[in-house]
Amino acid sequence: MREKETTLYFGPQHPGITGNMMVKLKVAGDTIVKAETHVGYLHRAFEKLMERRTWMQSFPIVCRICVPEPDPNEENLARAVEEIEGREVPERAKYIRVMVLELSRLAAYFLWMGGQSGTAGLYTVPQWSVGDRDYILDLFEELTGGRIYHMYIWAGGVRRDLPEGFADKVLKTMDYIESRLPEYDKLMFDNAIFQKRAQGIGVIDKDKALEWGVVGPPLRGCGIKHDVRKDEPYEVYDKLDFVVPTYEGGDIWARAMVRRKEMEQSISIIRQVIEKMPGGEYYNKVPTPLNWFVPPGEAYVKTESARGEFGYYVVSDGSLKPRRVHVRGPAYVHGVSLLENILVGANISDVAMIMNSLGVCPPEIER
Amino acid sequence: MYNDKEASKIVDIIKNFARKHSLWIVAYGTGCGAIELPPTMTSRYDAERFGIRGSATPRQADVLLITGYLSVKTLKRVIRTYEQMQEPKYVIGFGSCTINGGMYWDSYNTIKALDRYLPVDVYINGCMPRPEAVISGFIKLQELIAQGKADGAKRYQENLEWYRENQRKVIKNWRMPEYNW
Amino acid sequence: MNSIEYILFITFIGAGLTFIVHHALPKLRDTLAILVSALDLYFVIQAISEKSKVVLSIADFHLIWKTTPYNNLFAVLIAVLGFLTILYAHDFMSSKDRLGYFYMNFLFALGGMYGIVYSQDFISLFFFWEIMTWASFLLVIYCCKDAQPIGLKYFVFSAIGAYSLLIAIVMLYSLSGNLELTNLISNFSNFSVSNQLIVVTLLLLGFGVKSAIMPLHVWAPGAYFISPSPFTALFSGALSKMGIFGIGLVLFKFAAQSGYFSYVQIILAWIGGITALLATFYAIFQTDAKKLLAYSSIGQLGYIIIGLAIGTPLSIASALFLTILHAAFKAMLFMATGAVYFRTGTTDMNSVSGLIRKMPFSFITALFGIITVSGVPPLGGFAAKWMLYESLIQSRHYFLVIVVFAASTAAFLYLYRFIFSLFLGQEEKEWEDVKEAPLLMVIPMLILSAFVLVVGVFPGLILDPISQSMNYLGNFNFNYETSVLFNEWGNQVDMQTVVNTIGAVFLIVGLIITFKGFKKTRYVSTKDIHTSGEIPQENENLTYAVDFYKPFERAIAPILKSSIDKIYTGIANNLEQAFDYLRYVYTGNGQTYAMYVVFFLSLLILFAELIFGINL
Amino acid sequence: MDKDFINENKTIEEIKNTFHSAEAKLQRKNRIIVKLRSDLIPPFLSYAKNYLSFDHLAHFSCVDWIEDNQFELVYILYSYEKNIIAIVKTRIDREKAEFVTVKHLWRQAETFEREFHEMYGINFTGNNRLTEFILEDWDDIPPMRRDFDTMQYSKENFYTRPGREDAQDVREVITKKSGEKIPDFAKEFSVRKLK
Amino acid sequence: MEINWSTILGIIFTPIIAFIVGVTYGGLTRVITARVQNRYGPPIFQNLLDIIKLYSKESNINHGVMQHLGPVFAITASVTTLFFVPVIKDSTVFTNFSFHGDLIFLLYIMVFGSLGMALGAGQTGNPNSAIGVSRGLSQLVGYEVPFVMALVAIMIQFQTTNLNDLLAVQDHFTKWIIFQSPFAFLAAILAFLGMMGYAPFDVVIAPAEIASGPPSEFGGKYLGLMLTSRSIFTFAKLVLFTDIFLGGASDFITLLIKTFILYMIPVLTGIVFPRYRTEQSIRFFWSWPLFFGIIAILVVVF
Repeated sequence: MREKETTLYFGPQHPGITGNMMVKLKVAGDTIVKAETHVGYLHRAFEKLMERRTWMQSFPIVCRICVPEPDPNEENLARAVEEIEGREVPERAKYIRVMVLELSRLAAYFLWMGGQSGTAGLYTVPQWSVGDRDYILDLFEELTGGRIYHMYIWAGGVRRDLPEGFADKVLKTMDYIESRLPEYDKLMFDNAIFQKRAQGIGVIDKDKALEWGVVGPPLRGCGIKHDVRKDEPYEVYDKLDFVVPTYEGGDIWARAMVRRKEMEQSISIIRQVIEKMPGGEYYNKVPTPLNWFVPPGEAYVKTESARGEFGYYVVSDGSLKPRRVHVRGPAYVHGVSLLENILVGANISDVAMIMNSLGVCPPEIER
Repeated sequence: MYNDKEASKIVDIIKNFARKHSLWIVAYGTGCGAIELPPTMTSRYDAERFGIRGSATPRQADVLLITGYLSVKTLKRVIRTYEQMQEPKYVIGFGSCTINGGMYWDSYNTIKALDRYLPVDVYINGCMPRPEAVISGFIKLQELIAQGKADGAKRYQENLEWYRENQRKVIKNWRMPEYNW
Repeated sequence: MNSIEYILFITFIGAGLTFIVHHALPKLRDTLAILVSALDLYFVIQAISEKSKVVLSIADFHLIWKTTPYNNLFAVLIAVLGFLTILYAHDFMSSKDRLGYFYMNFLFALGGMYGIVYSQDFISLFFFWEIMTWASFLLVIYCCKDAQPIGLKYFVFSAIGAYSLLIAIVMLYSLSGNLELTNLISNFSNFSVSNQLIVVTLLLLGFGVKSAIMPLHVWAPGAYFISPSPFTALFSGALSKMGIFGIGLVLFKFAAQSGYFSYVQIILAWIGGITALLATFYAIFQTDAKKLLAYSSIGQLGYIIIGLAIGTPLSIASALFLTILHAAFKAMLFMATGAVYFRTGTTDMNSVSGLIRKMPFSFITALFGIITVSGVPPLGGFAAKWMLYESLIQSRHYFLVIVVFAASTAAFLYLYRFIFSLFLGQEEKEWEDVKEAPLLMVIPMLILSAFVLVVGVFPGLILDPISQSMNYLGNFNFNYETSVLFNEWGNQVDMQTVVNTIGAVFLIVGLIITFKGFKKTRYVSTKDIHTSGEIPQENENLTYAVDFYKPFERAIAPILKSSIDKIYTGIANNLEQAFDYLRYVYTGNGQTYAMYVVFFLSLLILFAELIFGINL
Repeated sequence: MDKDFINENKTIEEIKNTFHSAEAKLQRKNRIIVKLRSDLIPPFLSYAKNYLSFDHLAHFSCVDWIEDNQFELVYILYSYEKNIIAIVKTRIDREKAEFVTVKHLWRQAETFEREFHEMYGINFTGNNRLTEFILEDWDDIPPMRRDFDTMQYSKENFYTRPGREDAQDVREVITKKSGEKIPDFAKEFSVRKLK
Repeated sequence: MEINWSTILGIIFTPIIAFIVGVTYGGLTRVITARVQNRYGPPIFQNLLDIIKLYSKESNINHGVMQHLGPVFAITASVTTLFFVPVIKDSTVFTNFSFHGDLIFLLYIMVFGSLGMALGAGQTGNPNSAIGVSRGLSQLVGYEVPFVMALVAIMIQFQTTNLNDLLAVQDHFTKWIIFQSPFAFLAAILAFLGMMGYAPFDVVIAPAEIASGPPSEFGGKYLGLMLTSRSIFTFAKLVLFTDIFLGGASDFITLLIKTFILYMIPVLTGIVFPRYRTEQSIRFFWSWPLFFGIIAILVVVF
């Protein structure tokens, strides 16, 4: 028997989808009656593969879990290993890590900005913002050798020291990016039509946010001030001065504004880091990777990524290889159960925008 | 009177010139390599200079870009997408994982060699390839088109049996609509 | 005997005969009905050249039937449509029972209409009006039990119309002592202004009910929906035109003599405009094809009334042109819908889809129908719409033209919905075995399709009789050629050039696109569509049909919901309640009805005496 | 020292007072570990959510202890109010892997449970959505179980392009280098079964 | 209608010129958009290459006869529109049939193509196409109303419905209707934005929402024909607006300048605005443009 509602396949081959996933929509008119998230198109079995690889070999793997923003993954694994081992990290390495994390957050926000306005139909912003993001990628390239995947942060510190004159380049790039932000404001955030499209759509209220385990900018967009960097300061975030912006409303607009304000905070954090960065070693010696036994133990570590709290649960059984590395990205909740819930009653026009504003990133759902 | 053969040659030259300079990529980010497509398409590298642009559905597209590893689940959709495209159509394998599995060589869910399942015209290696590499891959494809060597679709048609056999071996539950030529 | 006598005689005798034949020789029944309608058609055409006149004197009253150009126009319309619908009914009704009842009432309705259009006095007009109403009422309740409340609604509204007609007739008689049309017309200017207004209002009310102008349209969607398709085609195409016939007569023969004519015009035109707009909006949100067409009918009659009310030569021409055209295209659409119903058993647009390859002729008919309704060139609808707009602009009805244009643009929505849902879209499994309708159903559809095409190219062919009947209605002259239309400012549209251009470009490009890469162009089923690479499951519905125009609904919600709709539904609800009370009154016993009628009549007479001081 | 962990210790006390069999200890700042019998998990979790204000299910993990023939389920709860993370652990039988759902407490648990059902073959009673989630048409044993050999599966099912033959098991290399001993359980799941 | 050499020349050359200009404008749009977006952009003739490539596609699929004929309907409408618009003022060759039709005819023939395309898209059975059509038709009702208001105001003001008469009125640039009847121009130009389908009114083909909507099943020669039609139609609409409001053009250079300026209005608007939702778009057309339309009519009446 034919169903009454029309089935619309939103993805995997769809210009509006973020990444490779599928939302099966049942629509009546252009209103969504039921949404079903289908993931697994990107499943590479990272967690299985890590059981077969040494601790050091796992670092290139974890960074591929989240493509737009790989550094929180490396940071998480590094800190988990350090916590289990009780390994100390030099102060300089901590500062460098914070700088890399904030740079990657900025890069991710630029990409998000492109996606958010691209799905709204404003195609000039993606062109600008992805272009501007490349300046940050250039910094990464100089620092780590890779544009996208850095494999830079590892247990015991970072892979290499800052190149000569790098700090100046970072500052210059920050100046440039800061000078660009007002233009984005004019084009996107102050744009009347964008506001019309974004306000009152995809609303998550406070209770719902807590009930469904929302994290990151969507949580702060409901007015709940929660940020891992403040709650449980890792690295040197407790020594830095920044605020956690929150907005009321819980709609796409609030989430967009939270991100927009966080971009300013990130720039300021990066400046502070460069200013305060001490000298000294950039890493503590670790054993030969091929002979690196991590004592038995477990650790749950979390990092604030651009999309929210990124948690790793790492178990070691004392052998060469991890017993279990379980990754919980923010999209794990946002992309499956929450998305299915808030899409009901939404308009077809807004599906892509809602997905984008929640920061749904399929590779971290299925890994 | 002009020679018919000559005329068809001129038509071929025009056709190939147009095909070469107008490559529409179907919007399908199959793997993590899709993250380098926005920089390629946007202001820094601006692939539109070469007539490369995205298209929403496979019916309108010329190029299927396999951006990285293919899980079995995706492979099924990719085959479907590829078969819905109109000839002439080209496949570009993007990243090491399409060539030999890359770092997922021992994963139970990803295929290791794309050209067993789809006719690949150009491979771009790297993990992941930089935008420059992507563009150079496209230029290579353009050269092949100009020479008339980008005949992936034809190979697929001729060796359909072989491709099907490989595809069926991987995709356990083959519930695909049959491809009528 | 002259032609008119033949027509009336044959039709009514034929009606009775079919009923008898149905019980004696069921096979002959359809043939007889077709024969009767064919003879009617012959004699109607005969009557045009014959200029026949029939006078029947009963006591003091003279019942007169006569041919005038205006009458002939409508008579031909009825005859052609009657013939085609009966032809269509042969196969359509073949599986139904109580066919004797059906054909008898069908022919009675036809006969009633002939009587109305030829009548030259109000007695016979009212008499045949009632025959027509009763016959159509019986056909409305023909199908099933569900039809009874709808039939009741129709009956009540018809009764309102009939009573207001009756009061007007009584008033006219008391004022002039005569009921012959020619006499009344010449005497009308002697009446007092208030009497003139009352008479005109009552007459317009009476005729307006049949042509379903808002707010008297309540009966129409249900009645059109529930009546069997062949009759629906006649109902909407010809029967509702009796109202237009009357309104035309009243406006130009009576009201035009009154000093308040311009006010009547304005009010009527705006009623027509609002009817057109609202009916269109309601049609957009229907889910049943027949209901959609019913609302569409109401809307189209709105245009006709605007055309009549404006009263410039071009507008009257457009109204009469649209009258004829509406008969054709609405019959086409109802017939196509009927063909779909005949094969699938439903007209629900949410469930039927993708019939184009199974029912190509019905599709072509529907396509021609919607192109004509929408007024897109090169089919006939364009000429009608063009004349209407030009006349509206030139008579300086600026805002009315906007309303009309908005309605006519919004009509695209429901027209597309209609053809998309039934014929285009996914070819679903449920309708795999559907075949094209039988030949006898297809032929009338194709004849009408050819007609709208020809009229589109040569509107002048129809404008000839129209201009004659307009000369009968008053001194209306306008400029036209066989294929060229002119407005009052002298601007023209040359339909022949238009059609040549469209045809040539269409043909050339069509051939090129067909033969370019002909071998490598292949047909794929509608299941092989872009579904984002996924393979749809069996039970998943890929047809987009439910709430088709949700965004539009949301956009006009503030307009529709906040103001008119609320009041309107309020009234409608109250009316429904009123009908519930009425149900107690209408017990179903014939004698009680008769008693009611007598009671009501005496009340009316009392009323007339007391209020208007009319001495009967 | 104790002053720093005042919140944590208080919570541990509360837990111990309510659930006497619970093994609760402090891991580090902001972290407490609670070990429980599997049948006490549902009441404990609802207690933790309703009375100890652990509003947020930050993580839900599963570890395959094949040596003990057990699965370890790890609920990681976070309290916005107290800023404490509680790692709640329990073990269930590996052969008859079944547990109860907690999706009525935290809506996102449904997704985790769907994943574990698919990846470990654990059946969560009460969760009616244990359908295909990540894999499609999977016919082998659940892949995240430690006895599933991904290398072998990959070799059997996928064509491998020549050129990877010299890929070596790291452990083999290390054993050669340092003469270190390999635990028995590890041998079993090595690339090439070491004798 | 008399057939003579100038008519035949007009019939042959007008569509060709329209196609070339339309395609070039399309390419130019892409270049200008690219420059705004900090890019170099494709060559100017990129759209032509795209169209040739689409025609040269070897395999084509259709879902039935209406999908086959849909683009033909579209191109018929564009070419017919073009033929009934005087391209060059007072030219014997390029006035074509403009004396045989008037503004109301043009209004209707312009819809003909959309209707044909809608039927073609409907035949494919793709739900995205149907959604696109439903959006497009809804929006059509939105922008046609202010557009008609503007036209009605002009028709009443100048007592004609024929374009040639309107051209004759605007014999000096101070008499251009844009100056004589500015409110009508405002209403019409806002409707024009919707007609051209650039952002914020590109709800019909919104790729991120409904995967390019009605054309989503069209590929190869069908898509090529659609793009050809769009190029011609763009030019026809531009010429129509130039004739109505900007006094037409008596030579090609003027025509190109005027049409290009007109064309840049929707293009540049499109670069800096995101897309409206369908109902927002309709409501927009029924707010300011409708208001301007009413003012325009009231100005004429009083």
